[in-house]
Amino acid sequence: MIALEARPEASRALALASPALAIVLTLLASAALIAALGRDPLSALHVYFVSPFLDGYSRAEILVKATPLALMGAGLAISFRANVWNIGAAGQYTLGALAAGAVALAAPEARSALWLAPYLAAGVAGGMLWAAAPALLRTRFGANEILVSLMLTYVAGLLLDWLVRGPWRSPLSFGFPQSRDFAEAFVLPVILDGTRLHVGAPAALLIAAALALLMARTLRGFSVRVIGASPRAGAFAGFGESGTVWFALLLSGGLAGLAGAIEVGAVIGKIQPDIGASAGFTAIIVAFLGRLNPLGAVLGALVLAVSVIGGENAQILLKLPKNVTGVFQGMLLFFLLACDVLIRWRVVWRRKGAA
Amino acid sequence: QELKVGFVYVGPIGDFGWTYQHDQGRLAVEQAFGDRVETTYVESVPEGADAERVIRQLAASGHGLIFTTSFGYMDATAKIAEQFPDVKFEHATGYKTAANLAIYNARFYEGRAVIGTIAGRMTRTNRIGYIASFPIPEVIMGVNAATLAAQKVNPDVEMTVTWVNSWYDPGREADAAKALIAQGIDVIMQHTDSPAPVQAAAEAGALAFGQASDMRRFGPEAHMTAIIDDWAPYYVKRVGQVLDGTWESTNSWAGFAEGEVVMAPYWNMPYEVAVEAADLERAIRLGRTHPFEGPVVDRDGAVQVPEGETASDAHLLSMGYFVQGVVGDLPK
Amino acid sequence: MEPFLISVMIAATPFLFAATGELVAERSGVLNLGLEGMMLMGAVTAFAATSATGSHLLGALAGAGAGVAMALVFAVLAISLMANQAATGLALTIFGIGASGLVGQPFIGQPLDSLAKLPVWDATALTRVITGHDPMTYLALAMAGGVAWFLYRTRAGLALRAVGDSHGSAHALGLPVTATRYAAVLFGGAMAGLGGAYISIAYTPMWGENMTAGRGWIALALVVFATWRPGRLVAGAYLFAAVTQAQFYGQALAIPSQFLAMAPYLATIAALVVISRDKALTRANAPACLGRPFRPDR
Amino acid sequence: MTLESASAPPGRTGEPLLDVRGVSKRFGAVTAVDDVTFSIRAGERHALLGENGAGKSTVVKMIYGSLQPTAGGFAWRGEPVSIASPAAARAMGVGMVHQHFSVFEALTVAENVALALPREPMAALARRIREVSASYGLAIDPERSMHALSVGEKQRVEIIRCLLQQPKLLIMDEPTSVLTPQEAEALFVVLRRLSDEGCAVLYISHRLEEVRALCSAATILRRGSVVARCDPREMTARALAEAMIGAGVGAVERTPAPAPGPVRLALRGLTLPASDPFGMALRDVSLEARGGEVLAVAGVAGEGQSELFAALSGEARSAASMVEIDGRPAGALGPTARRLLGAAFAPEERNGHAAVGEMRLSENLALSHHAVAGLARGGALGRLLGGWIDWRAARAWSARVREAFDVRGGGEDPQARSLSGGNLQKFVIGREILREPGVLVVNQPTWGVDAGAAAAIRTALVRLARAGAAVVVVSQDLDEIFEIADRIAVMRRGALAPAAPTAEMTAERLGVLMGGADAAEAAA
Ligand SMILES: Nc1ncnc2c1ncn2[C@@H]1O[C@H](COP(=O)(O)OP(=O)(O)OP(=O)(O)O)[C@@H](O)[C@H]1O
Ligand SMILES: Nc1ncnc2c1ncn2[C@@H]1O[C@H](COP(=O)(O)OP(=O)(O)OP(=O)(O)O)[C@@H](O)[C@H]1O
Ligand SMILES: [Mg+2]
Ligand SMILES: [Mg+2]
Repeated sequence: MIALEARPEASRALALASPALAIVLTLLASAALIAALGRDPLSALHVYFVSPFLDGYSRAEILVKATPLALMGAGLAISFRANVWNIGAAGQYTLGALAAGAVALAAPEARSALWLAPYLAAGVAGGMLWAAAPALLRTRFGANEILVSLMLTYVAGLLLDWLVRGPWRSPLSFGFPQSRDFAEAFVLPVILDGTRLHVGAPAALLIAAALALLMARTLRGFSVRVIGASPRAGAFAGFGESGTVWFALLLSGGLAGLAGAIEVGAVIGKIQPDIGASAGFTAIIVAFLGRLNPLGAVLGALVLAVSVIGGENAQILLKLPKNVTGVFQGMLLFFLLACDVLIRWRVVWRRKGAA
Repeated sequence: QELKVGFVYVGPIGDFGWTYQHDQGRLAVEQAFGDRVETTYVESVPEGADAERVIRQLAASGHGLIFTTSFGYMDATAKIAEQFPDVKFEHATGYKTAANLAIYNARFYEGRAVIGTIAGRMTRTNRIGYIASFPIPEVIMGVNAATLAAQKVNPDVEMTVTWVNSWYDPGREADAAKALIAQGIDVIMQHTDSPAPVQAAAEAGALAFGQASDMRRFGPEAHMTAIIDDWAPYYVKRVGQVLDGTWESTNSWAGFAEGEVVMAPYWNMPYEVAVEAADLERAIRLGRTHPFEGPVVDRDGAVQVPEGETASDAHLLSMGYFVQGVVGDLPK
Repeated sequence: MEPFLISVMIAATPFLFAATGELVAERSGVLNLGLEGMMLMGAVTAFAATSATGSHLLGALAGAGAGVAMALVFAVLAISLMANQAATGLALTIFGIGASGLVGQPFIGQPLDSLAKLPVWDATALTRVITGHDPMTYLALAMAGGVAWFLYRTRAGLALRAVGDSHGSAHALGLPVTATRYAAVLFGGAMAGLGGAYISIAYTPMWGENMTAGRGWIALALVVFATWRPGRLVAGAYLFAAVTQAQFYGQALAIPSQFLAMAPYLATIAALVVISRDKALTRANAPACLGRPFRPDR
Repeated sequence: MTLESASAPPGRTGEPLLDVRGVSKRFGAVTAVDDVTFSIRAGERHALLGENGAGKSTVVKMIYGSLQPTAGGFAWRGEPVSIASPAAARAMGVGMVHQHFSVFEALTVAENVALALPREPMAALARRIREVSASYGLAIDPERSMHALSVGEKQRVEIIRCLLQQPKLLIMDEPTSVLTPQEAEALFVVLRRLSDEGCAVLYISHRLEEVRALCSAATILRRGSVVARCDPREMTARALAEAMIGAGVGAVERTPAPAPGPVRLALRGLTLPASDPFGMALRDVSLEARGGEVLAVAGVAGEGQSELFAALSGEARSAASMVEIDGRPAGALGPTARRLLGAAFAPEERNGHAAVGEMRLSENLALSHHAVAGLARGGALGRLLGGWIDWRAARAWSARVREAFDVRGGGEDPQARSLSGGNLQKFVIGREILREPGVLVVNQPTWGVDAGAAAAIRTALVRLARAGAAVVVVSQDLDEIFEIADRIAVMRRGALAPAAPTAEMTAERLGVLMGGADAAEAAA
């Protein structure tokens, strides 16, 4: 029978290989699913994974789609590393977009690109503010941050809804729920003509790289890793757990807020009821796909972006229902989690009885 | 040469409401044109950043006609229409047009006037309940149309609006219906997608109207009629025009007259009420009357449409007030 | 007041089912964040089975079975393969939303008879509120009571609490840690399935994608709110249902509806804070091994 | 010294009860137990000895059915048996008190006992618990919550749990490491009485004097194999230790205490509420540790030592004046600031407190050295990020610790969890000593560590003190305390009795102070 045997040390090679194995297994399983739905699995996989790369616009779109996911996924990776379960990135994203939006709406005449600084700062601050609530309630009262951050996501959504249907509704929108268009100054510059690829994409990569460096090389990153592995050892080392909780939540919340600000600034250009906040949930997968490493999260975001665009293409080209993509993402995460067992455990074949 | 027709949906085709009805229209296109068309849909497309990519992808993959079926797609549709001048676009419920971008909507308020009339006749408590999704002109216009019509046949009637802040959440819709009924309301109408309010009304012994499709099967003893969104005539017409080269950018706001808004069969009401409803339906269809004939006075007492005039389309499309007799919060 | 209380009883039922199951799983030391996914699969399966067989009983059983199947996936990953429980639960939810939508396609727009109600005992206001509901409403209450009895009055319940308190000790004593956790998680799946089934065959008898609309998350919050005690769980479920229902009775007030709709979430946070402040209460009841994987050496 | 040959076990009485026949156990690549054979007779008190990681716990876990042997097997009263689970072992008549207690903090005493027994009404069980506890002198109230009990009481619960099963063989894995001498004596009375009643006892301990007093036979393991069998009564503790280690055991080098130096660590009326609802509050604790001396804080586990350690290390804060390091108020400072004042700390629990199992030794070095060894440099990022860590320097430091303290195992820079307990302990203590701190506070420096490693650690502690540091050793091990302490203070119920010179202390007096009035009565 198959049994698991502990490795004396976690395998570094498999830590890298396990996501790849998970992707391969997901491919096989989704091919089976697609065959079960009566479609040709090979062409489906082609549509899912190759078609998004076939033209420049689509390639740019992968990066556009991946940008907020990578920003949020990198932040969440660090938060989860610290054993701080921020499930509410969607709410923090929304607040970031709202805070940045407040700046943009307050300056309808803004011309100068300098305006981007307060705009983005407000986004970060908005996300941090929303993440500060679970941080405060956990450090002060021990309230579970999973539930608090999640509940606040609903609250953020309703707040957005109220603003965009009430105080912020544009007088020009015929009563429809959307704010005025942001002034030109708040629209992030496009870096590739003919596409929507904006400066947010390279910025996200830089931020993720900086965060990876932070985790590996700075005392702050080290303290996050220690506290995540053992809060008591962290206390012994002199790293306050509360400080880490605050750091993790403010960092992940701030990045989510930044993602929200960038997204409404770069690709939406106004506040409307749907600003893409659900990416905050997808970013959780992204963080795990990236093995809770900020740079890994960038890769994870790319994989997810490809799967989303591939999923749209599959609807267009193959008429596969959208839910197939959800099933696909769920399976990807299942396989990823299952493969992680290989990092610390070795699969061995044992004869019965000698167990 | 077969024509590829694309549809962009805001919800899942399984919402049994808005998106479901658009998809019924799409199926009608397939039915009508067979091999001459191929239809594609992309469902649950968020109105944020994704819409533009999906619409563009449809345009780039050889679709000659693309219907984008939610207000939030307006800017994206306009932008892609500019980039693909040879592709024809149709945007539902918006207001931006171009040579290759038409807009279309349905005059659901005509149906609301009919059910308002029925509700005014049928209520014994003189209190009607309205389960509303979001405060947008479309919904506000519906509330007002129903209230004005009800008051015409029953001046004492009061309309209570409950917001559920969702187009689709069966549990909340049912809860809202029950709460309304508990407050002494005996006729329920809804501007949300699920049949849950009809079910709830049936269970509580109240009366109700369906939304978007005939929902009689969800509460045969409560369901009086429904305002059916029937996009099929419009879609079939427009696809036909593309096929024979006569398509032009238009602004279509069709109602009873074009068969885009249809009343489901009348049940659970006296014959005279059904006749009155059918008469109103016919009168509206023939243009003999209009649900928003003046005087229309809002809750603050301001005259919004003077005596002897009829509300303009522009007025309707930006309606942001409740008429007198409506109870419930309305964001300013 | 009466109709309000009646609707509270009904609205609390799906929470009761799902949260009671989750309570048992968490008491054994396993945190399953996949309630929403399990509820949706339960809902769609129950709807399909009821409309195929005409029997609500079979439908509810099928819903429970679907919940068990989902929980089994979770258990294999989180218990046998020691995967991170929070992540596995989230994956289960994502998967459940997609899979239920896929499976439910043919059932959209189909009506279903509601689960029949029992007769009302029209003696007092109280009897009118608490009688006259469908059998599942009472089943949910009975399950909560049964779980209380099981946990505190039976040996197996004692063993389950022991496993959640210290899996190492339990293993050393020869208690079957893995089997206990599997059983608890599968029970949690069955209950979540029933909670979903209640929504699709009794509460609003129909199927629509994502129709549980976040109720699984609330159920999770209720377990913490109840500090893992079944009695408090029942109270919490009714309290939460009351806050949710109250917003529909409070709309005559001139408060934006969005703020009314926020109330249940803010109330949940407030309740969590109040509960968490009392460390002794949490510490005495929270399963010490919650979320920690266990693998026995053999 | 007389090591008997394997075939001729000395002086045994009673029927053969359990034969361990060529049992081996592998964990992956590690062979923890290699072809071990020995047998136990009814009524015999049999010791299983060996240094850390020799395989003792692994052997008894296999006898108790919680581990399965890779090869070999057992015979019970001459019949071959396979022991599939602890339940099977219990059914056969084997009871076990674990090295790490197998208790459930959230349950009551009666519930804890019930879980090991066949189904039985709680009321009847509570009655039986009272009977057994009365007849063996193991006072315990079945209704009490486990978390409210002291460590000694928890062990009583484990023993009662075994006794209620009327075992034929009782296994005790390091039972006395947590007991006062009086409690240990009381335990020996129980064990002697049990063996008189015909129950065999398999006894594991690192305290060899204890073994000599109690056991009539011993099996000695080294690296998983049996290396000797003997009658411990006929041997000196030193000879036993040498048999275990296979070489001469260095005694603790102890130079006489110099003239008292300046006060380097002082506690002044330290009062702290319990941070954990189940913890112990500190009440008006005062203490002065001077340069050059080793000051021991004795006490039974759970009397506030962990809280005291936390208050000293800065993991728990108090009013600034309550803790002084080299004359400077430090009560309000965190661990890092206290380290910068020259203090160092080594907690009791190596896994998850003193070290992080998943991290490499160099990273574990940085745990307590990030601020004091020049590992973290300021740089532009400033305080927010705490500076850059110089991992190369950390690896070099860690290599020096490993060399100086003979930390064996693993490769270049292994993960902490791949080290054996004793080796990790040497690393954890060595890490602090090598820094040459002015003040060192260690909690249970040699808990569960074998004689060889313990001697090395104790010697290093004394040496550090003699070099001018104030060394505070929190310990439950009286042998250790008498071996290295210059002065002893006793902790009980969160309060600290004034320190007295070691010369003025006897084990009995210490035991009375540790156990309070009840222990005094028991001893009387
Ligand atoms: N579960 C396990 N996985 C891998 N190795 C193990 C495991 N348990 C024990 N070992 C190894 O087996 C050896 C024997 O361990 P065991 O716990 O039996 O020693 P011991 O003699 O009881 O030591 P101590 O005196 O420290 O209690 C150790 O070297 C240890 O590394
Ligand atoms: N589950 C396990 N997986 C891998 N290695 C293990 C495991 N359990 C024990 N070990 C190894 O066995 C060594 C000793 O195990 P054991 O639990 O007996 O520690 P110990 O020496 O008794 O220390 P402690 O007193 O802290 O328990 C550990 O340091 C570790 O290397
Ligand atoms: Mg041991
Ligand atoms: Mg040990």
